[in-house]
Amino acid sequence: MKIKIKYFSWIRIKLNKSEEFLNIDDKTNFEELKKILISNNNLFSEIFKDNSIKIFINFKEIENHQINLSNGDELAILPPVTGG
Amino acid sequence: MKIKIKYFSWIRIKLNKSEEFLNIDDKTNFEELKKILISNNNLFSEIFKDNSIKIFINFKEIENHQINLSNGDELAILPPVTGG
Amino acid sequence: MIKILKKNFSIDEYYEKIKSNENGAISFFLGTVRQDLFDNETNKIESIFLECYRDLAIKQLEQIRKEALKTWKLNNCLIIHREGSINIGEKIVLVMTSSSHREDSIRSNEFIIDRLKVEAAFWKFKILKNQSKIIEQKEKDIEKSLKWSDIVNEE
Amino acid sequence: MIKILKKNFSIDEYYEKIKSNENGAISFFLGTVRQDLFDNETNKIESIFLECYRDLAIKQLEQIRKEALKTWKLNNCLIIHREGSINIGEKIVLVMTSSSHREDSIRSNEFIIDRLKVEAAFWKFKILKNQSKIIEQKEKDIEKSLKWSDIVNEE
Repeated sequence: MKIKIKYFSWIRIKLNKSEEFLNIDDKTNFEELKKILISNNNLFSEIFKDNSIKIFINFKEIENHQINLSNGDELAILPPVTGG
Repeated sequence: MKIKIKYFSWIRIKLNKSEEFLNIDDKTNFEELKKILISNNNLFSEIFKDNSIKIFINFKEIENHQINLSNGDELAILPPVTGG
Repeated sequence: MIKILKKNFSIDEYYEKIKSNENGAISFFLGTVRQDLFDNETNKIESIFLECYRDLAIKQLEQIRKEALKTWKLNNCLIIHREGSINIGEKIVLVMTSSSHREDSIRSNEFIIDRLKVEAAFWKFKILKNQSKIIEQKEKDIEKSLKWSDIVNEE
Repeated sequence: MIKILKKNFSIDEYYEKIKSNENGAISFFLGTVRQDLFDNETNKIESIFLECYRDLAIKQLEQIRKEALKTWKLNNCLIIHREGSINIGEKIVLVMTSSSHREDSIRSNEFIIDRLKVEAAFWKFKILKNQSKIIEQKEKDIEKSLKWSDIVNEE
């Protein structure tokens, strides 16, 4: 299945991309996706240790990283926001 | 000496005038002026008993009614305000 | 800047007067004429009339403005108030406060409108077909104004 | 109404959208780009850049708006937020809340800007000569947002 991941702020800058599409196995959960991302780029180990960073799947913040992903999901990795 | 008195809100309506000029003796104080006003119109006895009404002389609120008046003074009798 | 106006006005026009590269936060409070009832459950007011002791009101608004500038870190502060006949929906009062950080603009703005309501020499009347009716001062407005006494640098 | 705009805008234009005979009080909070320092005591920023996760930000602003409407008696509520490149002095965000009585418009307005600052998917950068620098989230802003938790009807 195919998922989309969006990157913002310093993560976007350090990865030098604002989004990417990944082909992953069906029934991959988010915990497993984290391992794939870390193996691709070690920056992700830093990102996933940072408590200030929030994970959104389909515009909803997730707390439980065991959540199963689905084809077409839009993930987003969000550093602390500074709007207004 | 000559003083000016300005009336507002319900006082203006009941007196049917927004201001008047009075010729009074030199060295008249405000307490004495109150007696003159009451003798002219009994509405003033009601006004001067009403704690919500404020007296201003030359744009400053007065607390001490023994204050001496001077020629050209502008007095104002103000019911509770409702701006904004 | 303090202004007492007979005519309706635009917000942008007065915003231009406090616009500055030092501003990060600008708070506005706008009071308008609500379609209120005149005397019972059926008759609606047509307009309001604002009586004003102009020379005193200007001094009082200047005093409130001065206290705001002494208490909070403000770049500027404007108070615009109407007088005379005002139609339903029109602006009565506009308070603008500008600062670097929002805490100052927000707090000072609320202080100014709370004080102005019970301290500045304006009197409101409801109008319906040449009849006029005094709008009474509210106890709640007096309480709101008093709660600032411990916070504000009064003279 | 929620809007995310690329261009500067007028206050009067959006005030017209919430104007109503039911309004007695309208509160506005306007955030603008302050002439800040880039990296030391001499270099001043030229502009800011606002990155935005648009689809999420709209949902988040709608959620904040919904909570405000549930907690206070409001006639309307508008949130306008810029994205992209914004020059010094230009508007970043405008929050408008309208109600019959000022308590509701003032409180809800402060709630919205406090929440928006730490909850909506926007990221600010200072810009100077093709260099950009992230503006960090402030601890104080998190505290301000948290203080509303006991007051607001969250979902």
